[in-house]
Amino acid sequence: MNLYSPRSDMPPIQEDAWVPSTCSLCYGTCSILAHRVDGVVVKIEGNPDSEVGKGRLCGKGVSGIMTHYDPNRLRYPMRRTNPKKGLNEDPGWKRISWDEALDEIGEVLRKLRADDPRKLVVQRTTTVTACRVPFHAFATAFGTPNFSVSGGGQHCGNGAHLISGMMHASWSVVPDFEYCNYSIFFGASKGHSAGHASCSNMGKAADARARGMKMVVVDPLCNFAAAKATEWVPLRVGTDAALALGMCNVMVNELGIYDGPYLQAKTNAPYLVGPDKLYVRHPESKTPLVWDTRTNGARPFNEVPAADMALEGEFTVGGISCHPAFQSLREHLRKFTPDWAEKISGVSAATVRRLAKEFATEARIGSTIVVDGVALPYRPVAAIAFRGAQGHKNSVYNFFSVTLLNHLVGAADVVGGCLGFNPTSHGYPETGMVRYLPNADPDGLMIVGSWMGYHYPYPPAQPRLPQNLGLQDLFTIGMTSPFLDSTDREEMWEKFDVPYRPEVMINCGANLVMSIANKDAVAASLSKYKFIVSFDLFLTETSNFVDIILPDCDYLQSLDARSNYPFIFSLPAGMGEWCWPIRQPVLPPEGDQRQFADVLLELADRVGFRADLNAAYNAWLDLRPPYRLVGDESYSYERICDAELKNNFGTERGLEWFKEHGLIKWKKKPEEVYWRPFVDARVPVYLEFLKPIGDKIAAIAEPRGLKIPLEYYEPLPDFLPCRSHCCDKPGFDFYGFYYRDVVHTNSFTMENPWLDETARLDPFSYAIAMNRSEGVKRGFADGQAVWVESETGRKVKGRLKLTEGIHPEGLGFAAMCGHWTDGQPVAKGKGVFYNDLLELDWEHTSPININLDLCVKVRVVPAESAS
Amino acid sequence: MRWGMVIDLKRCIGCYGCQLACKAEHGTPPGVYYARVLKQEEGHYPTVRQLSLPVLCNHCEDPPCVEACPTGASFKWEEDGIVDIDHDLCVGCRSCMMACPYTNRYFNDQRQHYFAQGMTPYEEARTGSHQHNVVMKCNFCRDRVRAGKLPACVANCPTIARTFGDLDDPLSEVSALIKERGGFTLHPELGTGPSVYYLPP
Amino acid sequence: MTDIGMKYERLIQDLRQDFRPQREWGEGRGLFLVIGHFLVGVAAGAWLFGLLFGYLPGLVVGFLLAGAGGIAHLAFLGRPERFWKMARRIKTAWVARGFLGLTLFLVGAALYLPPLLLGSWPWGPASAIAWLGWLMAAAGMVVLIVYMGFVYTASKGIPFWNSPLHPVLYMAYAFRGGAAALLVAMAALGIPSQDTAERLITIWIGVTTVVIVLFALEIQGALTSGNVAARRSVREMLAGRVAVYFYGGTLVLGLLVPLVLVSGQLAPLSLAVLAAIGLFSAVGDFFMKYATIRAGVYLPLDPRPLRRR
Amino acid sequence: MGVRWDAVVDPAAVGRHQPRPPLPQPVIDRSSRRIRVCVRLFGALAALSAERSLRLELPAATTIAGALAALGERLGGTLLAQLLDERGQKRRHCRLFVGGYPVEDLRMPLHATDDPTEIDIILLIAPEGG
Repeated sequence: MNLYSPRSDMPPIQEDAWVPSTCSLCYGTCSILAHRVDGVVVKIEGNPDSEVGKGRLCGKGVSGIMTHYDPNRLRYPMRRTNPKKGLNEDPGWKRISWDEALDEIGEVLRKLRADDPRKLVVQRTTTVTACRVPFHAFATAFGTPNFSVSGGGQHCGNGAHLISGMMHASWSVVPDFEYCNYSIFFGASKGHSAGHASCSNMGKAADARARGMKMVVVDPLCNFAAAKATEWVPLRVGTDAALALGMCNVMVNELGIYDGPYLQAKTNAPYLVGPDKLYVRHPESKTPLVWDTRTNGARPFNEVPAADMALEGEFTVGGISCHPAFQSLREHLRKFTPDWAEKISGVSAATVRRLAKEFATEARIGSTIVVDGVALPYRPVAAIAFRGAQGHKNSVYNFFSVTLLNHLVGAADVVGGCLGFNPTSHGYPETGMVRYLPNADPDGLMIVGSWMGYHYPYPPAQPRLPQNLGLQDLFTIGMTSPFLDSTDREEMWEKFDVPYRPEVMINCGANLVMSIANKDAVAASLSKYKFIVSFDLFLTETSNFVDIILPDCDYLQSLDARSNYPFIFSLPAGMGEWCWPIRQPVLPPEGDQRQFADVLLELADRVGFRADLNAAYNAWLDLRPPYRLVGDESYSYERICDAELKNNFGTERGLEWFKEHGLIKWKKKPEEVYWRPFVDARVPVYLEFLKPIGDKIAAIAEPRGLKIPLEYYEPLPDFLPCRSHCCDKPGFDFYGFYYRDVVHTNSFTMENPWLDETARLDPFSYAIAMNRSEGVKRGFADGQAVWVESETGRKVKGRLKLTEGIHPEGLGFAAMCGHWTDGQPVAKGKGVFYNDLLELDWEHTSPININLDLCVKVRVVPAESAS
Repeated sequence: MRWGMVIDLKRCIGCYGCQLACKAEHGTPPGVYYARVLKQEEGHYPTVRQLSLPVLCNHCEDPPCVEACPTGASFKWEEDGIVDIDHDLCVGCRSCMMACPYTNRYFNDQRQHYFAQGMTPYEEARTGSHQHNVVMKCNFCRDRVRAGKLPACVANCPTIARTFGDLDDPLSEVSALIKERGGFTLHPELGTGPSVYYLPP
Repeated sequence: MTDIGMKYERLIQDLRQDFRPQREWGEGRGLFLVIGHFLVGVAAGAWLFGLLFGYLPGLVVGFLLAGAGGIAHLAFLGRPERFWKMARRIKTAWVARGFLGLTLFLVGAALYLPPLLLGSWPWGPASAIAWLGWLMAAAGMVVLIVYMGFVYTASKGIPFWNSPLHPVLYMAYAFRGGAAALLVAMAALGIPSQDTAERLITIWIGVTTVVIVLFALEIQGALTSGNVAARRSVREMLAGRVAVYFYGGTLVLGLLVPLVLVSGQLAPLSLAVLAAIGLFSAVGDFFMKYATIRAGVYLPLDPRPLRRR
Repeated sequence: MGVRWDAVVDPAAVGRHQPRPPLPQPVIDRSSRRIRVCVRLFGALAALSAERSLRLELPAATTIAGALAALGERLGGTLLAQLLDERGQKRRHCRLFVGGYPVEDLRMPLHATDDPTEIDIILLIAPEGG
């Protein structure tokens, strides 16, 4: 019997295709197969051929259909008719043609470029990785250094990516799921929720748990990773460094367990440091010196076999007394007693000791293992951190302290240890392209081989009187900056005589009003712009400040030749295969939708800097002859993608080949995955270079009245409290923090009705998590409507979820919800807008990596029960 | 031959991949989920455990829904043990909904769509073909299975927590998992003989 | 908000609950099922007592109520045009059996009654056809009185209904309803003999007592030996969503008022008072069934007890 | 047995070995043979300098550093400061292509492959996030 009788009015199927492409519901960009039947995408599945997602998708990935077919998508360019800009100002959108739009934008840009190209701010979302190169290239060619990444980017990376890059030559770190036996997650959900290579990692992490990998999760909230942990260790928000440093101390000073040979060969532990906390250098070559135990003398590190380098001892070189950096570290660690750690983090001293002992012994220092016929160091332990641990004012030391655990036992990019995402690639065998390796600077310290952009984690650029609006050329450790929108931005620019002000913004998809901090601060900065043009899929809260809205194509309608490149970003770490998938259009644009990449090319033509844009593409895509873009020829984006693919994979493998095959793969070698022993570069366990940078910044900033707290630039990590830790206002007894929900990406996915519905069915997604007994103590009930107030009087409203799974002092919020725009009717009014509690100024910014502090001390008061 | 599923609660992380892959596969109306993930909590701070429990039709050996159905619309396939609904026979009395101890049946009483503006092309293609005023539920993606594919929730699970196979075959992976890992079913006390087993977290 | 919108919101809220209430029976169009069950039950009872007392109007009332009940059932079905398919699974499904019972009853009554009521009719009151009709109606009546409780007992998803007492209770309802119906009928259409009314009221009091006892037992059973869901249902009934129907409808209207009337305190037992007793009693029964159905919640899906093994 | 980390290290095993250059000194060879160079500046650099495409005549065997020094003489220090850091090394976000091939080590001598030898210079943007 026919149970699923298709409706009789349905014509017979004409077309039935499975198109290989790439997801874009988050920046994980997993590979997909889109099932298109008679011009309608009826299903999206993972692409089993691909390493990225391995044929499986998260809830967001399979729900992309509903984002694509959302009738609220923008279909036509629109211009605002209401000149007044404000959070509650209706722009009075009027539909215009592309010609009108581009004429006006072109005119604005032409004038601006002639005047001062730096007045252009180029802004993009993190969600759509495909807009990275086109917008970078555009800004580069236009001639502005002012580029900003938001939609979470502001929040996730300044510490995590900096330290992961400095220590592991990659954007992020994961345990080597295939071999790791004991992992500690600090505020990270890798393999258990959203994020880089999320779907692949979910599978790998599950295998690891099934294999019996112990998983200790340090987190105020018992959700994603913690829910699967062998042990959940709740701690006070933002105190990860205290716990990690306590553990380091126990390992080094109580147990005396550390990997000497690793520290000698792969770190700056043996480098001699003087009383000034700086390296003792060779008088001529300026090379850092080590103490050679064989010749009993100080010699340049690169002239001494690692085994002969002293890690401890007091020496006198050229009249100054000095000792190996490791000795400083070891002495420095002594003050971080388990009891001290307990006082700060709330984790019992006994637990600190036990975790340290377990981690140190499980590391099996000195052991080796053979993988694919190659003998390699074997250290089956990993300590990883991510957004939770790093989203604070003390982001750098929090993250560094956690990473230090790995480096003390040599569990860094070796079998079973803490792995960067693909820091080393020997290249595609047939062409030798897509090849990169970390290398060393004159001090022997590691420089990443591949990076997202050119702000390398090490060595930091020398601070200068800032020319960039984000001040990253002064605070050179910082990457994404709050100072484009901060309440004190003008003050800062004046302090440093920044000779110009932002006037025009080109935005791609970022919803700045929601994704940075409190809406009023961001609104104030946006309303100062003379002209804002924005590529969007939907109207957002930010659209209220936009002059011209351009209807973008979504991922099912657009092209991207490098979905998962650089490999350090979203290609899964560990053994397996290299994989280069592309994204291709599965469906045509609707209405007047156009992909941003093509529009940017046309704009360059109109404004007259196509030659610069071609040169920029050549540089960003590393195109070699004969595939370089020539002169000011008007290439289509298709042509450029085709050039990149042929450039990397050979003439016969252009866009057409990739459209048919979807991706190309080749095997990873153990020397690539477990590269550490094969790359002659060291990493700093002693951050010597910070001090001079700090002094330099202070020398520039302090005469101009900006005090630089130099404790942030000390070579050795410490626990530095966040603002919230110093708040003693009575009644403010919760640490508000936010976490990334598994069904939501930044502020983007709440408009997807399937994801919204799933979030509504989830007990946490749209609620505020509070410890049950703390809630009951205060007379709160599950589901009760409350106001959450910051000490500065900012308020957000939401409903409580009383749970046993959260630290008594924590108050957990998921994702960036709480939309209020009519442009997204599904998302409107769902969940809580946590960011609105965040201050956006110097006081709440890390003075070293300009990371915004994402935790707030709050009080919770009942709200009249509004539905 | 009796199709069955084993869900490994140790592997499952509650990402909702199954719940939404299922929705995408069947185009179920708003609020209707053939496969769901329930979130539960046990213990007291700090020794607490968050559990994700994926649920779907249990395709019982002795299905109360089939017994309660007056028309035979709810029935069990002889050849593979899948409990299914013949929507042409269903009168919409909902006795099966009262009989199912696993709350996995829905009454589709009207044409529904997710967006206020009406049905999307996708919904026209998928949701549109559902009969109204009849009961709907999971059928182990029988069309996919007969085409040699795995059920959507199994094929998509990023943690590979779901295994699908023949419970009658003692050598099948599902049988082995149940035996080795102590697979259990929901509400065994009701004697329904579910074909969906769980492995302890 | 639109009706669909509200239904959707409620579904989402229900799916979030530990104890998901059943809504398909008793809410919206589901109300017709309660009405149908109620009418059919009363009908069967009325027919029974009509036969016992040889009281023709009782039979007529029974027939009419059953007809109305049938229509209510059709109004409840999602696909009424397919109603006849409900006869396909008599072997297993109580609903199918009930459908057969009702069909037998209606057809039988339709064969049996007309010759009794109308002078000239193709077949006479004593004809084989009438006799066959009597048999069918009687058989149908028995099925209708018996089956209804089993429909609920067989609903494994709603533990509160699974009590073995449920069928007995529903039979008692039928008798109480039948007695009530006859009391009303007599007031309207006249009594065959004085003692009929007295015997009826005695029966009514007896049955009512039985109902109260059975119901108390059922509640007590649910609270003691019942599972979490059953206990939750009792809470819904005594102090939750449906408490108002239970106290107001079942206890006050269905029990207190009639008892007061029976006691004769307010007024001497006249036919009118008897009719009032019957009406209130019937209303009470309706709310009793309504409350029981609405109080049904699904068994939670909770692996925790199992994992402890 | 425990692996000696430094024993395992064999940079040759992975080909490219990164030399640690001392600060590159501009070599300007005074010999007679000269090569013609066409330097093209893009993006911000173009905006900074009057001429965005200029021809230089340099002695043969001049290093890239030498060419840049010559460029500095012609266009002034401010522009050069955009390309080189205070230690005289190429800024990382400054991309430099000779004959279309990227150059990182400024000590590489200019070989007159094609005439004129084309040098493209562009400044990329440092910050990135996500």
